[in-house]
Amino acid sequence: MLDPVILFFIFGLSAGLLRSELRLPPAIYDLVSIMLLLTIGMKGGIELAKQPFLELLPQMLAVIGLGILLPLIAFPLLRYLGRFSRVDAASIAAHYGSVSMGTFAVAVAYMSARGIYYEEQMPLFVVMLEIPAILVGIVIAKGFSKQTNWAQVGHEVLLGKSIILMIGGLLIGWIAGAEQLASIKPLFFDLFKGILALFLLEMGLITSKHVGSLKKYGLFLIVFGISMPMLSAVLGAATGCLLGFSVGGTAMLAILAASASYIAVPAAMRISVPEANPTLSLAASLGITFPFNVVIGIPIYYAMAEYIHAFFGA
Amino acid sequence: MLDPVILFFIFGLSAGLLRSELRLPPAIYDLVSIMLLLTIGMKGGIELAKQPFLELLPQMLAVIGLGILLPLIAFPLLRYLGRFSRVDAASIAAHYGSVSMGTFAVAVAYMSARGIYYEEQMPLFVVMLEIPAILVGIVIAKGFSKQTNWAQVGHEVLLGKSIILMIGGLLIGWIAGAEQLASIKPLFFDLFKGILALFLLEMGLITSKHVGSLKKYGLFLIVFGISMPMLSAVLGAATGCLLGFSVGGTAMLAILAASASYIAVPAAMRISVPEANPTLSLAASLGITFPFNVVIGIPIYYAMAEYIHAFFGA
Amino acid sequence: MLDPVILFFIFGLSAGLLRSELRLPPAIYDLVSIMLLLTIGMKGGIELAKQPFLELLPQMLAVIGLGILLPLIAFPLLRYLGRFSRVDAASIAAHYGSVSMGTFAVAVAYMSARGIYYEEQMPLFVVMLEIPAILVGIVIAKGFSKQTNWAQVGHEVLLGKSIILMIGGLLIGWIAGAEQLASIKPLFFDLFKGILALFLLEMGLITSKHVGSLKKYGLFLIVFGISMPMLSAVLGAATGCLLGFSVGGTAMLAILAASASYIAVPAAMRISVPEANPTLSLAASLGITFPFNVVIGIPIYYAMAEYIHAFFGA
Amino acid sequence: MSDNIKKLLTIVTEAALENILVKDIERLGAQGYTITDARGKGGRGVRNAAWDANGNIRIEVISDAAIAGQIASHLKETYYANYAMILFMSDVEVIRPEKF
Amino acid sequence: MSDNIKKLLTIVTEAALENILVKDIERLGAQGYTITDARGKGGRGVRNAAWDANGNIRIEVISDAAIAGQIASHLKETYYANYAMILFMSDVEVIRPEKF
Amino acid sequence: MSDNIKKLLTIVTEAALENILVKDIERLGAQGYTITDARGKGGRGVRNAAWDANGNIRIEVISDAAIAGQIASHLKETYYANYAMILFMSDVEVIRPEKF
Ligand SMILES: Nc1ncnc2c1ncn2[C@@H]1O[C@H](COP(=O)(O)O)[C@@H](O)[C@H]1O
Ligand SMILES: Nc1ncnc2c1ncn2[C@@H]1O[C@H](COP(=O)(O)O)[C@@H](O)[C@H]1O
Ligand SMILES: Nc1ncnc2c1ncn2[C@@H]1O[C@H](COP(=O)(O)O)[C@@H](O)[C@H]1O
Ligand code: NA
Ligand code: NA
Ligand code: NA
Repeated sequence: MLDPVILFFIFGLSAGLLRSELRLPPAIYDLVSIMLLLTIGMKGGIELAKQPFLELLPQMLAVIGLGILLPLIAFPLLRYLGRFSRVDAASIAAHYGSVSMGTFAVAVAYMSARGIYYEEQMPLFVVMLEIPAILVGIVIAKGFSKQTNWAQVGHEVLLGKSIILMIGGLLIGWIAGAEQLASIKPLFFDLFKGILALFLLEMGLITSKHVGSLKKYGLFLIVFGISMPMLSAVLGAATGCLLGFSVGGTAMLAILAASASYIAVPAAMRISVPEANPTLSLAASLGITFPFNVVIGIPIYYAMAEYIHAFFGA
Repeated sequence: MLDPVILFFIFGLSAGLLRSELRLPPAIYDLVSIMLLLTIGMKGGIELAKQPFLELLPQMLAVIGLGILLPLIAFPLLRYLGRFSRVDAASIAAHYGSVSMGTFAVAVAYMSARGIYYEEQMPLFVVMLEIPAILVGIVIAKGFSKQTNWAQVGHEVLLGKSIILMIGGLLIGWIAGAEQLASIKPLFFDLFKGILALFLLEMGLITSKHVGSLKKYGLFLIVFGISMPMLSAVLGAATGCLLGFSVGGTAMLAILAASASYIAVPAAMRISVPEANPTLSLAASLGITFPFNVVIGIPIYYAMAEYIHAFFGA
Repeated sequence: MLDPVILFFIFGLSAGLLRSELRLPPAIYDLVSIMLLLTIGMKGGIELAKQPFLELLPQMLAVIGLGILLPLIAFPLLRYLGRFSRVDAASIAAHYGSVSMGTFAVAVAYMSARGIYYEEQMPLFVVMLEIPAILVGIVIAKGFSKQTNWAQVGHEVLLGKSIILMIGGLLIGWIAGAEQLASIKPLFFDLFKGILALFLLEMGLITSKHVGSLKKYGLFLIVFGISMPMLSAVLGAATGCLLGFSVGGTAMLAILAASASYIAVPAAMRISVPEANPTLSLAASLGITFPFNVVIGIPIYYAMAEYIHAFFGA
Repeated sequence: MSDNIKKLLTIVTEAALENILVKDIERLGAQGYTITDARGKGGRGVRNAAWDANGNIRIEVISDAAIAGQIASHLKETYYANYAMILFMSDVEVIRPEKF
Repeated sequence: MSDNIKKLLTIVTEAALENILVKDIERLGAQGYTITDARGKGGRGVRNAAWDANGNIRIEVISDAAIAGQIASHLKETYYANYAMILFMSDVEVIRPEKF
Repeated sequence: MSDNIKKLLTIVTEAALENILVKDIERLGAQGYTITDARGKGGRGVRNAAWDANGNIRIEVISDAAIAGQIASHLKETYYANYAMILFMSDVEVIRPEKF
C-alpha cells in the first residue's frame, strides 16, 4: 500500500492540476525543508558517532566516484540522443548526478515503516553526492574556463542552504548523541513524518506547475526522466553491494543515485551556467523523476537491491 | 469552565482592543488554518471509511436543503427589518447560510474534551453546507443573471482553499485509515488543540479590528448576529433529530447551522457580488457571531440538542 | 557538557560567519518567539496560581528596584570609562538593565535538564525587569523632558509584543491551571526545547551579523559586554538570596540580571531616544553578552548562587 | 520623443483581484507585469494585510501609451465603483523598447 | 499642466517608524498611502530585514504638490538626523484627481 | 535642470541574482539601493514566487545619470541574454542630492 505521505503528494499534485488556489506560504516551505534537513542530518550524526570515521573514507571515495560518473553517463545521452545544446545537456546531467533530499526523506520513511536496517552513513553520502555532480556539470558546460569563478561556485555549493543544514545536523547529532538530543526529539523526530507530509503536499503543488512545461519539451525528456534513474539505481545498487552494504543500505544508495536534484543544483546552475534553460531540467527532475521515484521507484529500487544481494551478495 | 483555547481567543481580542502591536505573520495564520482543515478532514475521512457511502446520501441532501433554506430566511430579515440594500442583504445572508471552520474546530475540541459521541460524517456536512449558501446568495443578489460567470463561481467555490483542504483531508483519511495515519498523528492529531489555540489567538486579533466597524452599522447588526445563529441552531438541531442523529451529532449540526462563514463566503462574494460592502458582513460574522458562538453559543446549542432529544427524540 | 540547544546557536553563528545563505524566514522567527514567550508565561502562570499573590508584592518591588539600579550603574561606566556620548551610554545602559527572553529560555531549559528547582514567579520578574530599565534609560538620556511623549512610551513598552505575550501566557496559565492546559501541552510544552533550538539557530545567524560591527567599536565594548553581566549577576544573586530564594531561584535572578535585552529595549530606544546609535548597543548585547551568557555565563551564575548560599544563605 | 519612452502604469488594489486583473492586463495587450504585496489606506479605509481578505497588491505594467490608456480605462469602468483601487501613470525610459 | 498631474512622494525608511509616519502623513493632509516591505543599503549601512529591528518600509503617497512638499520638509526636519531615510518625488498622472 | 534631479533606475529580475547584482551596483558607484520581493510575468514566462527558485526582486537605485547609465549598460550586457530581467529609468527629485 502507498505510504500516507505519498497521498499528500498526490493530493497536492491534483489540487495544482485542477488549478485550485491552494498554496503553502514560502516561509512554511522553508521551515519544513529546514526541519527535514536538520533531522536527517542529526539522525545520521547520531549513528556516525558510533563508528570509526576512518573506515568510512573508502566508502566516501566510492560515492564521490559515483557522483562523478552519473553526469558523465547522462550527458552524452542528452546531447546525442536528446539533441539538447551543450549547456542544457550539461545542466540536466548535473541534476541527475546529484540527489534529491525529498526523495531521500521519503526513503527514510519507507525503510523505517518497514523496519528495514540500512547503514547509518547515508546522510553523509547525500552530502558527498550533491557536490561532485555540480562541478562536473559546470566543467562539461564550460570546460575549465577561466571565466568560471570557482571560489564563488565553491561557496555557493558548500554553503548553500541544504548542504549546510545537513552538515550542521550531522555535526550536532555527532557531538550530542541520541541521549542528549532526547529533549528536542518531540519536535525533530516525532513530527518527522507529519512534516514530510506537509513538504510533499507542497512538492505536489510545485510539481503540478512543471508538468505543463513537459508538453513543450516532448517525449524524450519523459523517457529520460524515467530511464535515467533506473540506470543510476543499478549503478548505485552495484556500488552499495561492492561496498558490502546490507540490502537496506544497498537500496538506499540506489535510491540516492536514482534521485535528481531540484534545489541545490538548479540554484548553482543558474549562477554558473546561466545559458542553460532552467525550465528544462526542472521539468524533468521535478515533473517526472521526483513523482516517479517517490510513488513507484522506491519499491522497485528496493527489489533491485534484494535481487543483487541474492545473486552477488556476500 | 471555559476551554483554555477560548482563553487564547479572549487574549487575542483584548490585545487587539488595547492596540497592542501583537500580530501573527500571515504565513503562520495560513499554516495554522491549513493544518486545522487537513486534520478535521482526515478525522472525518477515517470515520467515513467505516460506513457505507450510500447511506449518507439522504443525509447529505437534507444538509444541502438546510444550506439553501438558511440564507432564504436570513435575507428577508436583513432586507426588510434591517433595511439593507438588496446586495448587502444577500451577501450577509450567504455568510449566515454557510459555516465557519473555526467554530467547527472549537466544537470538535468541546465534544472530545467531554467525550461526547457525534456522527463522523460532520466534516462532510461542513463541505455540503459551505457551498449552497454561496450560490443562493449570488442568485438573490443578481438573479440568474447572464452576467454572472458561473464557471468562475463554481471554480472559486469548489477549489477554494478551505474546501479543497477539507476534501483532500477527507480523501486521505478515507484511503489511508487510522492505522496508516499513525505515523503522522504526532503532528496532525496530537498538536490539534495547541494549533487551534494559536488560530484562536489570531482570530481574536482579527476580530478586534471588526468590533470597531460595528459601531458604524448599529444595533440591528448586533441583534441579528446573535439571534440569527440561535434560529439557525434550532433548524439545525431539528434536522439532526429528524435524521436520527445522536445528541452529539444533533448539537454538531446545530452548531454548524449557527456558525457564519468569514473565509470562503467573503472571498466568493467579493468576486461575484462586488457591490456588497464586505465590512458589513465581516463585522457581523466575525465581530459578533464568531465570538458569541465559541464563547457562549456552543454549550447553548448542546443544551438545545439535549432538549429536542428529550422531547422529540427516538 | 553543552546543552544541545547551545549547539544550534553555535551552528547558526558559524553558518553566519562563513557567509552561508542560510536564514530562517522572518515569519518563522516570529512564530518561534511567540511560542517561547507564551509557553514561558503559561509555565509561570500555572505555578503562580498555587500561591497567594500578595506575598509576591515585596519581591516584585525588590526586582523593580534592581531594574532601576542596573542601568544607573552601567551608565557612568559607559559614559566616563567608555567615553560614549550621553545618549549612547544611556541607551546601552537601558539594554543591560533590562532582560533577554532568549537567555531566560535557555536558563529554563538548563534548570529543567538538571532537575533544579526555582521559584515559579520568575516569568513575572522578567516582565518587572523589562520595563523600569527602559524608563530609566530615557530619563538619563533626555531628562524628564517635556518632549518625551510618555503616553506613547508607556504604550510601546507595556503593549510591546514580548511583554504582552508573556503577560497573556501568565494569565492563561493562571486561569486555566495545569490540568486544563493538558490538551495544548503537546504543542507548547513538549516541543519547547525543540523550538528553543530553532530560535537559537536563528539567534546565531543574527548574532553573526553583529560580531562584525564589534571591530569598529573596539575593545571597551567587549570588556563591558562581559564584565557588566558578571557584576549584574552578583547583584541579582544577592537580591535573590536576600529574598530568601532557593539556589535555583537565586541563580535565575542572577541570570535575569546578567542578561541584556535585544528586542524590547532596542525597539523602545529607537523611538524614544533616536539619537542613540542602535548598532552600538546591539553589538554589545547580541554580539557579546548573549553568546557569553548562554554558552558560558549560565553555569557561572549558577555556581555564584551556590557560593552565595553556602556563605550567606539561610 | 524617443522610442525608448514607454508608460509605466501602477495599480494599487485589493489582493482578491489579482487573478482577474492579470487576465485583463494580458488580454488588453501588455507583454508583462510585476506584482508586489502591499498595504495601505485610502478612501475605502485601512487595508493592513493582517489576513488574506485584507491585503493590497501593487501591479506595475510597462507598455506603450495606447495600451496603458486602454488598461486604465477598462479598470476604471469595471472596478472603480466597487473595489479599493487607485492607478497612476508616468513616463519611463526602457532599454529594449521592442519588449513592451 | 492638467489637473490630473499629482506628486508621488516615495519614502524609504526604517520599519520601526511605520506607525508614527503614518500619523504624520495623515495629519499633514494626504488622503492615503501605500506601504511595501523592503530592504536595502544606504549611508546608514545594510538593512537586510533578517529580523524585526532591521527591515525597511517603502511608503508611497500621492497628493498635490503643496502637501507633498510639506510632508517632505516635515520628515526631513524630524527624522533625517537620526534615522535611515531617503525620499524622492516625481509627477504622476492620476485618473480621479479629486481623490488625492 | 536643478541639482536635485537624479535618476531612479528600477530593475526587475530573478531573486537568484540578488547577491551578485548588489555587488555590481556598488562597484559601479551607486551609494545605495532598495529591494522588494516581487512576482510577475514577461518574455521568460510566469515567475510566481511559489518557491525559492521562482521569485523576482525589484531593485531601485537612485544616482546621477552617468552612474545609472553605466549600471544599465553593464546589466544589459551581462545578464539580459540569460536571465529574466527588465530595467527602466526616470527622473526623480531628491532632498539631499549629495547623498546619491
Ligand atoms: N493618496 C494615496 N497615496 C498612495 N496610495 C494610496 C492613496 N490613496 C489610496 N492609496 C492606495 O490604494 C488603495 C485603495 O485606495 P482606495 O480605493 O482609495 O481605498 C489603498 O488601500 C492604498 O494602498
Ligand atoms: N541611492 C539609493 N538608491 C536607492 N535606495 C537607497 C539609496 N540610498 C538609500 N536607499 C534606501 O534608503 C534606506 C535608508 O538610507 P540611508 O539613510 O542612506 O541609510 C536604505 O536602507 C535603502 O533602502
Ligand atoms: N511589460 C512589463 N511590465 C512590467 N513588468 C514586466 C514587464 N515585462 C517583464 N516584467 C517583469 O520583469 C520580469 C522579467 O521579465 P522577462 O525577462 O521579460 O521575463 C518579469 O517576471 C516581470 O516581473
Ligand atoms: Na542522482
Ligand atoms: Na450557518
Ligand atoms: Na540585565
